[in-house]
Amino acid sequence: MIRVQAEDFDPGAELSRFRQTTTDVGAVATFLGLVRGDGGLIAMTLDHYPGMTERQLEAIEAEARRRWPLADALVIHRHGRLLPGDNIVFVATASTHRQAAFEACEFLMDWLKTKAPFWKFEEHAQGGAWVEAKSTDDAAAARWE
Amino acid sequence: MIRVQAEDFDPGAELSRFRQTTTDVGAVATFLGLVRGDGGLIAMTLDHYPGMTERQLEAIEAEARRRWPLADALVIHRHGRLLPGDNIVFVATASTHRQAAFEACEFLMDWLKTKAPFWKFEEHAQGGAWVEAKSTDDAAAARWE
Amino acid sequence: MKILYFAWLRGKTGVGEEDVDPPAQIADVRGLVEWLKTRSAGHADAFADLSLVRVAVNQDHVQPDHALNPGDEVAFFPPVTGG
Amino acid sequence: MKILYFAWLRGKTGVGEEDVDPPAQIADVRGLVEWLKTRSAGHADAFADLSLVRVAVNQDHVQPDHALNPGDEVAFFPPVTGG
Repeated sequence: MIRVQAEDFDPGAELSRFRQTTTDVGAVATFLGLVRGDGGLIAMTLDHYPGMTERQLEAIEAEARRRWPLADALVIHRHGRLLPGDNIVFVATASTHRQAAFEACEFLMDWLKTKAPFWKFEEHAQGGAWVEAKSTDDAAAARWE
Repeated sequence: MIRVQAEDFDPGAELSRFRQTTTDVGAVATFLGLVRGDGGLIAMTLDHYPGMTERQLEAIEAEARRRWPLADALVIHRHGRLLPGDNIVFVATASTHRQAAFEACEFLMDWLKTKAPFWKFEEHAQGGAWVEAKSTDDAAAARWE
Repeated sequence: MKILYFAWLRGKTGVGEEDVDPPAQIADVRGLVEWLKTRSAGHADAFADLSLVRVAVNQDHVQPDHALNPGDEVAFFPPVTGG
Repeated sequence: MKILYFAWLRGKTGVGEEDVDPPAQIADVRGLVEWLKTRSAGHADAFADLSLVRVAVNQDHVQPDHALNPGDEVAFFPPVTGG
Protein backbone atom coordinates (compact mmCIF):
# COMPACT_ATOMS: atom_id res chain seq x y z
CA MET A 1 0.00 0.00 0.00
CA ILE A 2 1.17 3.46 -0.96
CA ARG A 3 0.36 6.78 0.67
CA VAL A 4 1.72 10.19 -0.35
CA GLN A 5 0.55 12.87 2.02
CA ALA A 6 1.34 16.26 3.53
CA GLU A 7 0.01 15.23 6.96
CA ASP A 8 2.19 13.64 9.59
CA PHE A 9 1.87 9.93 10.41
CA ASP A 10 2.49 7.91 13.57
CA PRO A 11 5.17 5.25 12.89
CA GLY A 12 4.23 3.20 15.95
CA ALA A 13 0.54 3.16 15.04
CA GLU A 14 1.44 2.27 11.44
CA LEU A 15 3.59 -0.65 12.59
CA SER A 16 0.84 -1.89 14.91
CA ARG A 17 -1.72 -1.76 12.09
CA PHE A 18 0.69 -3.37 9.62
CA ARG A 19 1.50 -6.17 12.04
CA GLN A 20 -2.18 -6.87 12.69
CA THR A 21 -3.29 -7.02 9.06
CA THR A 22 -0.40 -9.32 8.16
CA THR A 23 -1.04 -12.91 9.16
CA ASP A 24 1.30 -15.89 9.33
CA VAL A 25 4.53 -14.09 8.51
CA GLY A 26 7.76 -14.55 10.42
CA ALA A 27 9.42 -11.23 9.71
CA VAL A 28 8.48 -7.56 9.58
CA ALA A 29 11.15 -5.01 8.69
CA THR A 30 10.53 -1.27 8.85
CA PHE A 31 12.42 1.88 8.05
CA LEU A 32 11.61 5.37 9.26
CA GLY A 33 13.30 8.39 7.69
CA LEU A 34 13.42 11.65 9.66
CA VAL A 35 14.51 15.21 8.91
CA ARG A 36 17.97 15.83 10.36
CA GLY A 37 18.88 19.25 11.72
CA ASP A 38 22.48 18.90 10.48
CA GLY A 39 24.36 22.03 9.54
CA GLY A 40 21.75 24.44 10.85
CA LEU A 41 18.90 23.22 8.68
CA ILE A 42 15.78 25.24 9.47
CA ALA A 43 13.34 23.35 7.26
CA MET A 44 13.13 21.28 4.12
CA THR A 45 10.34 21.28 1.60
CA LEU A 46 9.64 18.24 -0.55
CA ASP A 47 8.13 19.14 -3.91
CA HIS A 48 6.47 16.29 -5.74
CA TYR A 49 4.54 15.52 -8.91
CA PRO A 50 1.01 14.61 -7.82
CA GLY A 51 -0.17 11.59 -9.74
CA MET A 52 3.21 10.58 -11.11
CA THR A 53 4.64 10.23 -7.60
CA GLU A 54 1.88 7.81 -6.59
CA ARG A 55 2.28 5.88 -9.84
CA GLN A 56 6.03 5.55 -9.36
CA LEU A 57 5.66 4.47 -5.75
CA GLU A 58 3.10 1.86 -6.79
CA ALA A 59 5.50 0.63 -9.47
CA ILE A 60 8.31 0.43 -6.91
CA GLU A 61 6.14 -1.53 -4.49
CA ALA A 62 5.07 -3.90 -7.30
CA GLU A 63 8.71 -4.42 -8.26
CA ALA A 64 9.60 -5.27 -4.65
CA ARG A 65 6.75 -7.78 -4.52
CA ARG A 66 7.97 -9.28 -7.79
CA ARG A 67 11.52 -9.71 -6.47
CA TRP A 68 10.76 -10.97 -2.97
CA PRO A 69 7.97 -13.14 -1.55
CA LEU A 70 6.25 -10.40 0.45
CA ALA A 71 3.06 -10.98 2.37
CA ASP A 72 2.57 -7.21 2.56
CA ALA A 73 4.33 -3.90 1.95
CA LEU A 74 3.60 -0.34 3.03
CA VAL A 75 5.15 2.94 1.88
CA ILE A 76 4.15 6.29 3.37
CA HIS A 77 5.92 9.38 2.03
CA ARG A 78 5.26 12.97 3.04
CA HIS A 79 5.58 16.10 0.92
CA GLY A 80 5.51 19.79 1.80
CA ARG A 81 7.49 21.75 4.37
CA LEU A 82 9.07 19.64 7.13
CA LEU A 83 11.09 20.60 10.20
CA PRO A 84 14.04 18.84 11.84
CA GLY A 85 12.80 15.76 13.68
CA ASP A 86 9.72 15.39 11.46
CA ASN A 87 8.84 12.05 9.90
CA ILE A 88 9.49 11.89 6.13
CA VAL A 89 9.07 8.31 5.03
CA PHE A 90 8.01 4.98 6.49
CA VAL A 91 8.46 1.62 4.79
CA ALA A 92 7.30 -1.72 6.16
CA THR A 93 7.71 -5.17 4.60
CA ALA A 94 6.42 -8.53 5.78
CA SER A 95 7.68 -11.90 4.65
CA THR A 96 8.16 -15.45 5.84
CA HIS A 97 11.88 -14.96 6.39
CA ARG A 98 13.94 -12.07 7.66
CA GLN A 99 16.29 -11.86 4.69
CA ALA A 100 13.44 -11.13 2.26
CA ALA A 101 11.87 -8.58 4.59
CA PHE A 102 15.17 -6.75 5.12
CA GLU A 103 16.21 -6.82 1.46
CA ALA A 104 12.84 -5.60 0.20
CA CYS A 105 12.79 -2.80 2.79
CA GLU A 106 16.27 -1.62 1.77
CA PHE A 107 15.38 -1.93 -1.90
CA LEU A 108 12.30 0.24 -1.44
CA MET A 109 14.29 2.89 0.42
CA ASP A 110 17.07 2.92 -2.20
CA TRP A 111 14.52 3.41 -4.95
CA LEU A 112 12.55 6.03 -3.03
CA LYS A 113 15.74 8.02 -2.56
CA THR A 114 16.67 7.91 -6.24
CA LYS A 115 13.65 7.26 -8.45
CA ALA A 116 10.62 8.78 -6.75
CA PRO A 117 9.64 12.23 -8.06
CA PHE A 118 10.52 14.27 -4.98
CA TRP A 119 12.68 17.39 -4.95
CA LYS A 120 14.18 18.78 -1.81
CA PHE A 121 14.47 22.48 -0.96
CA GLU A 122 16.55 23.24 2.13
CA GLU A 123 16.29 26.39 4.23
CA HIS A 124 19.25 27.62 6.23
CA ALA A 125 19.81 30.93 8.01
CA GLN A 126 21.67 32.11 4.87
CA GLY A 127 18.71 31.30 2.64
CA GLY A 128 17.23 28.40 0.71
CA ALA A 129 18.41 26.20 -2.14
CA TRP A 130 17.27 23.18 -4.11
CA VAL A 131 19.35 20.11 -3.30
CA GLU A 132 21.32 18.60 -6.17
CA ALA A 133 21.12 14.86 -6.87
CA LYS A 134 23.70 12.85 -4.94
CA SER A 135 25.81 10.31 -6.74
CA THR A 136 25.91 8.06 -3.64
CA ASP A 137 22.15 7.58 -3.85
CA ASP A 138 22.46 6.75 -7.53
CA ALA A 139 25.12 4.20 -6.65
CA ALA A 140 22.84 2.70 -3.99
CA ALA A 141 20.08 2.33 -6.58
CA ALA A 142 22.46 0.99 -9.23
CA ARG A 143 22.98 -2.04 -7.00
CA TRP A 144 19.50 -3.12 -8.05
CA GLU A 145 19.71 -2.47 -11.78
CA MET B 1 19.02 -1.32 25.60
CA ILE B 2 18.39 -5.02 26.16
CA ARG B 3 15.28 -6.73 27.49
CA VAL B 4 14.77 -10.49 27.88
CA GLN B 5 11.27 -11.25 29.06
CA ALA B 6 8.48 -13.82 29.09
CA GLU B 7 5.79 -11.12 28.73
CA ASP B 8 4.55 -9.93 25.37
CA PHE B 9 5.54 -6.49 24.06
CA ASP B 10 3.81 -4.02 21.74
CA PRO B 11 6.02 -3.39 18.68
CA GLY B 12 4.19 -0.19 17.74
CA ALA B 13 4.49 1.26 21.23
CA GLU B 14 8.16 0.25 21.33
CA LEU B 15 8.84 2.01 18.02
CA SER B 16 7.01 5.14 19.20
CA ARG B 17 9.05 5.23 22.41
CA PHE B 18 12.31 4.51 20.58
CA ARG B 19 11.61 7.25 18.04
CA GLN B 20 10.86 9.78 20.79
CA THR B 21 13.94 9.14 22.91
CA THR B 22 16.22 9.29 19.87
CA THR B 23 16.94 12.86 18.80
CA ASP B 24 18.51 14.22 15.65
CA VAL B 25 18.83 10.97 13.75
CA GLY B 26 17.84 10.50 10.14
CA ALA B 27 17.15 6.79 10.13
CA VAL B 28 15.41 4.22 12.30
CA ALA B 29 15.37 0.59 11.18
CA THR B 30 13.37 -2.08 13.01
CA PHE B 31 12.85 -5.79 12.76
CA LEU B 32 10.04 -7.80 14.32
CA GLY B 33 10.24 -11.58 14.44
CA LEU B 34 7.02 -13.56 14.86
CA VAL B 35 6.16 -17.22 15.45
CA ARG B 36 5.09 -18.81 12.16
CA GLY B 37 2.43 -21.52 12.12
CA ASP B 38 4.19 -23.38 9.28
CA GLY B 39 3.81 -27.12 9.09
CA GLY B 40 1.17 -27.38 11.78
CA LEU B 41 3.24 -25.82 14.56
CA ILE B 42 1.15 -25.70 17.73
CA ALA B 43 3.62 -23.84 19.93
CA MET B 44 7.29 -23.19 20.40
CA THR B 45 9.10 -22.78 23.67
CA LEU B 46 12.29 -20.78 23.94
CA ASP B 47 14.59 -21.99 26.68
CA HIS B 48 17.30 -19.55 27.72
CA TYR B 49 20.13 -19.17 30.20
CA PRO B 50 19.11 -16.38 32.59
CA GLY B 51 22.04 -14.10 33.19
CA MET B 52 24.19 -15.36 30.32
CA THR B 53 21.49 -14.49 27.78
CA GLU B 54 21.36 -10.88 28.97
CA ARG B 55 25.16 -10.67 29.01
CA GLN B 56 25.41 -12.00 25.46
CA LEU B 57 22.73 -9.65 24.19
CA GLU B 58 24.49 -6.72 25.83
CA ALA B 59 27.76 -7.82 24.20
CA ILE B 60 26.03 -8.06 20.83
CA GLU B 61 24.53 -4.60 21.20
CA ALA B 62 27.93 -3.18 22.23
CA GLU B 63 29.53 -4.80 19.18
CA ALA B 64 26.90 -3.25 16.89
CA ARG B 65 27.57 0.18 18.43
CA ARG B 66 31.29 -0.36 17.91
CA ARG B 67 30.85 -1.22 14.23
CA TRP B 68 28.26 1.41 13.29
CA PRO B 69 27.65 4.97 14.48
CA LEU B 70 24.39 4.29 16.29
CA ALA B 71 22.52 6.94 18.22
CA ASP B 72 20.53 4.20 19.93
CA ALA B 73 19.75 0.49 19.78
CA LEU B 74 17.04 -1.65 21.34
CA VAL B 75 16.72 -5.45 21.55
CA ILE B 76 13.70 -7.15 23.12
CA HIS B 77 13.66 -10.95 23.14
CA ARG B 78 11.02 -13.18 24.65
CA HIS B 79 11.43 -16.61 26.21
CA GLY B 80 8.93 -19.24 27.30
CA ARG B 81 6.06 -20.83 25.40
CA LEU B 82 4.87 -18.89 22.35
CA LEU B 83 2.02 -19.51 19.91
CA PRO B 84 1.84 -18.90 16.14
CA GLY B 85 1.48 -15.16 15.52
CA ASP B 86 3.17 -14.20 18.81
CA ASN B 87 5.97 -11.65 18.91
CA ILE B 88 9.41 -13.17 19.55
CA VAL B 89 12.00 -10.48 19.01
CA PHE B 90 12.14 -6.76 18.23
CA VAL B 91 15.27 -4.90 17.21
CA ALA B 92 15.48 -1.15 16.56
CA THR B 93 18.51 0.86 15.50
CA ALA B 94 18.88 4.62 15.02
CA SER B 95 21.63 6.35 13.09
CA THR B 96 22.32 9.40 10.99
CA HIS B 97 22.15 7.47 7.74
CA ARG B 98 19.96 4.63 6.57
CA GLN B 99 22.80 2.29 5.59
CA ALA B 100 24.17 2.16 9.15
CA ALA B 101 20.70 1.68 10.66
CA PHE B 102 19.86 -1.17 8.25
CA GLU B 103 23.22 -2.92 8.54
CA ALA B 104 23.28 -2.76 12.34
CA CYS B 105 19.70 -4.07 12.53
CA GLU B 106 20.52 -7.02 10.25
CA PHE B 107 23.74 -7.67 12.13
CA LEU B 108 21.90 -7.81 15.45
CA MET B 109 19.31 -10.21 14.05
CA ASP B 110 21.96 -12.48 12.51
CA TRP B 111 23.76 -12.67 15.83
CA LEU B 112 20.59 -13.18 17.84
CA LYS B 113 19.71 -16.12 15.61
CA THR B 114 23.10 -17.79 16.02
CA LYS B 115 24.89 -16.61 19.17
CA ALA B 116 22.27 -15.81 21.77
CA PRO B 117 21.67 -18.60 24.29
CA PHE B 118 18.15 -19.56 23.22
CA TRP B 119 16.98 -23.08 22.45
CA LYS B 120 13.79 -23.77 20.58
CA PHE B 121 11.37 -26.60 21.36
CA GLU B 122 8.61 -27.10 18.80
CA GLU B 123 5.27 -28.76 19.45
CA HIS B 124 3.35 -30.43 16.64
CA ALA B 125 0.33 -32.73 16.73
CA GLN B 126 2.76 -35.67 16.59
CA GLY B 127 4.69 -34.43 19.63
CA GLY B 128 7.51 -32.08 20.54
CA ALA B 129 11.20 -31.88 19.66
CA TRP B 130 14.17 -29.62 20.22
CA VAL B 131 15.22 -27.82 17.05
CA GLU B 132 18.71 -28.56 15.75
CA ALA B 133 21.04 -25.69 14.84
CA LYS B 134 20.66 -24.61 11.22
CA SER B 135 23.72 -24.18 9.07
CA THR B 136 22.08 -21.31 7.15
CA ASP B 137 21.93 -19.24 10.32
CA ASP B 138 25.59 -20.03 10.99
CA ALA B 139 26.39 -18.93 7.46
CA ALA B 140 24.46 -15.69 8.00
CA ALA B 141 26.49 -15.02 11.15
CA ALA B 142 29.76 -16.02 9.50
CA ARG B 143 29.35 -12.99 7.22
CA TRP B 144 30.29 -10.88 10.24
CA GLU B 145 33.24 -12.86 11.57
CA MET C 1 -0.79 20.70 -24.24
CA LYS C 2 -0.27 20.92 -20.47
CA ILE C 3 3.26 21.77 -19.30
CA LEU C 4 4.34 21.26 -15.67
CA TYR C 5 7.50 22.55 -13.97
CA PHE C 6 8.89 21.30 -10.68
CA ALA C 7 11.56 22.43 -8.21
CA TRP C 8 13.86 25.15 -9.57
CA LEU C 9 12.39 24.91 -13.07
CA ARG C 10 9.19 26.34 -11.62
CA GLY C 11 11.20 29.10 -9.94
CA LYS C 12 12.95 30.03 -13.18
CA THR C 13 9.95 29.89 -15.50
CA GLY C 14 7.78 31.58 -12.89
CA VAL C 15 4.95 29.10 -13.43
CA GLY C 16 4.11 25.65 -12.07
CA GLU C 17 1.73 24.80 -14.87
CA GLU C 18 0.78 26.30 -18.20
CA ASP C 19 -1.37 25.35 -21.16
CA VAL C 20 0.41 25.89 -24.46
CA ASP C 21 -0.44 25.39 -28.10
CA PRO C 22 2.86 24.76 -29.87
CA PRO C 23 3.05 25.02 -33.69
CA ALA C 24 2.22 21.84 -35.59
CA GLN C 25 5.80 21.29 -36.80
CA ILE C 26 6.95 20.61 -33.23
CA ALA C 27 7.15 16.84 -33.19
CA ASP C 28 9.16 15.85 -30.13
CA VAL C 29 10.32 16.92 -26.66
CA ARG C 30 13.51 18.46 -28.01
CA GLY C 31 11.52 20.69 -30.36
CA LEU C 32 9.09 21.62 -27.62
CA VAL C 33 11.93 22.71 -25.34
CA GLU C 34 13.40 24.97 -28.05
CA TRP C 35 9.99 26.52 -28.58
CA LEU C 36 9.33 26.94 -24.83
CA LYS C 37 12.67 28.79 -24.49
CA THR C 38 11.23 31.57 -26.65
CA ARG C 39 8.34 32.22 -24.23
CA SER C 40 10.32 34.26 -21.69
CA ALA C 41 13.80 34.99 -20.40
CA GLY C 42 12.90 32.78 -17.42
CA HIS C 43 12.04 29.88 -19.71
CA ALA C 44 15.30 30.33 -21.59
CA ASP C 45 17.16 30.31 -18.28
CA ALA C 46 15.34 27.18 -17.03
CA PHE C 47 16.39 25.25 -20.15
CA ALA C 48 19.90 26.71 -20.44
CA ASP C 49 21.59 23.49 -19.31
CA LEU C 50 19.55 20.51 -20.47
CA SER C 51 21.84 18.04 -18.71
CA LEU C 52 20.06 19.18 -15.52
CA VAL C 53 16.56 18.67 -16.89
CA ARG C 54 14.49 15.49 -16.90
CA VAL C 55 11.22 15.02 -18.79
CA ALA C 56 8.08 12.97 -18.28
CA VAL C 57 5.27 12.69 -20.81
CA ASN C 58 1.96 11.54 -19.40
CA GLN C 59 3.84 10.71 -16.18
CA ASP C 60 6.38 8.42 -17.79
CA HIS C 61 10.06 9.29 -18.02
CA VAL C 62 11.04 9.91 -21.67
CA GLN C 63 14.06 10.89 -23.72
CA PRO C 64 14.35 14.14 -25.76
CA ASP C 65 13.39 12.38 -29.01
CA HIS C 66 10.05 11.25 -27.58
CA ALA C 67 7.20 12.11 -30.03
CA LEU C 68 4.45 14.40 -28.74
CA ASN C 69 0.69 14.49 -29.22
CA PRO C 70 -1.57 17.52 -28.67
CA GLY C 71 -3.23 16.22 -25.49
CA ASP C 72 0.02 15.25 -23.74
CA GLU C 73 0.98 16.29 -20.22
CA VAL C 74 4.67 17.22 -20.34
CA ALA C 75 6.59 17.72 -17.09
CA PHE C 76 10.08 19.18 -16.65
CA PHE C 77 12.08 18.70 -13.49
CA PRO C 78 15.64 18.28 -12.21
CA PRO C 79 17.03 14.87 -11.24
CA VAL C 80 15.06 13.72 -8.19
CA THR C 81 16.61 14.25 -4.77
CA GLY C 82 14.52 11.87 -2.70
CA GLY C 83 13.12 12.20 0.76
CA MET D 1 30.24 -26.36 41.90
CA LYS D 2 26.95 -25.42 40.24
CA ILE D 3 26.02 -27.32 37.08
CA LEU D 4 23.27 -26.12 34.72
CA TYR D 5 21.64 -28.03 31.88
CA PHE D 6 19.57 -26.51 29.10
CA ALA D 7 17.28 -27.80 26.35
CA TRP D 8 17.48 -31.57 25.76
CA LEU D 9 20.45 -31.94 28.15
CA ARG D 10 18.03 -31.05 30.96
CA GLY D 11 15.58 -33.62 29.64
CA LYS D 12 18.21 -36.36 29.53
CA THR D 13 19.86 -35.68 32.89
CA GLY D 14 16.47 -35.07 34.49
CA VAL D 15 17.71 -31.94 36.26
CA GLY D 16 18.01 -28.28 35.30
CA GLU D 17 20.52 -27.46 37.99
CA GLU D 18 22.56 -29.42 40.50
CA ASP D 19 25.27 -28.70 43.03
CA VAL D 20 28.14 -31.17 42.80
CA ASP D 21 31.43 -31.67 44.58
CA PRO D 22 33.75 -33.39 42.10
CA PRO D 23 36.97 -35.02 43.32
CA ALA D 24 40.00 -32.75 43.56
CA GLN D 25 41.84 -34.42 40.66
CA ILE D 26 39.23 -33.15 38.19
CA ALA D 27 40.98 -30.20 36.66
CA ASP D 28 39.10 -29.24 33.52
CA VAL D 29 35.76 -29.39 31.72
CA ARG D 30 36.65 -32.65 29.96
CA GLY D 31 37.37 -34.33 33.27
CA LEU D 32 34.18 -32.94 34.79
CA VAL D 33 32.10 -34.36 31.95
CA GLU D 34 33.62 -37.84 32.37
CA TRP D 35 32.85 -37.68 36.09
CA LEU D 36 29.28 -36.37 35.53
CA LYS D 37 28.59 -39.30 33.17
CA THR D 38 28.95 -41.65 36.17
CA ARG D 39 26.12 -39.94 38.07
CA SER D 40 23.23 -41.62 36.22
CA ALA D 41 22.28 -43.35 33.00
CA GLY D 42 20.60 -40.09 31.97
CA HIS D 43 23.83 -38.15 32.49
CA ALA D 44 25.73 -40.73 30.44
CA ASP D 45 23.13 -40.41 27.68
CA ALA D 46 23.27 -36.59 27.74
CA PHE D 47 27.03 -36.62 27.20
CA ALA D 48 27.12 -39.57 24.77
CA ASP D 49 27.89 -37.35 21.74
CA LEU D 50 30.00 -34.41 22.86
CA SER D 51 29.96 -32.86 19.38
CA LEU D 52 26.39 -31.78 20.26
CA VAL D 53 27.32 -30.21 23.59
CA ARG D 54 28.52 -26.68 24.25
CA VAL D 55 29.92 -25.45 27.57
CA ALA D 56 30.01 -22.14 29.41
CA VAL D 57 31.92 -21.51 32.61
CA ASN D 58 30.75 -18.52 34.60
CA GLN D 59 28.61 -17.58 31.58
CA ASP D 60 31.48 -17.49 29.10
CA HIS D 61 31.80 -20.01 26.28
CA VAL D 62 34.81 -22.28 26.87
CA GLN D 63 36.59 -25.25 25.30
CA PRO D 64 36.85 -28.74 26.90
CA ASP D 65 40.37 -28.02 28.20
CA HIS D 66 39.19 -25.02 30.25
CA ALA D 67 40.48 -25.26 33.84
CA LEU D 68 37.90 -25.34 36.63
CA ASN D 69 37.72 -23.81 40.08
CA PRO D 70 35.48 -25.02 42.95
CA GLY D 71 33.09 -22.04 42.86
CA ASP D 72 32.50 -22.15 39.09
CA GLU D 73 29.09 -22.16 37.44
CA VAL D 74 29.28 -24.69 34.60
CA ALA D 75 26.50 -24.83 32.00
CA PHE D 76 25.95 -27.50 29.34
CA PHE D 77 23.69 -26.91 26.34
CA PRO D 78 23.29 -27.80 22.65
CA PRO D 79 24.26 -25.34 19.89
CA VAL D 80 21.86 -22.42 20.17
CA THR D 81 18.86 -22.33 17.83
CA GLY D 82 17.87 -18.70 18.13
CA GLY D 83 14.48 -17.06 18.32
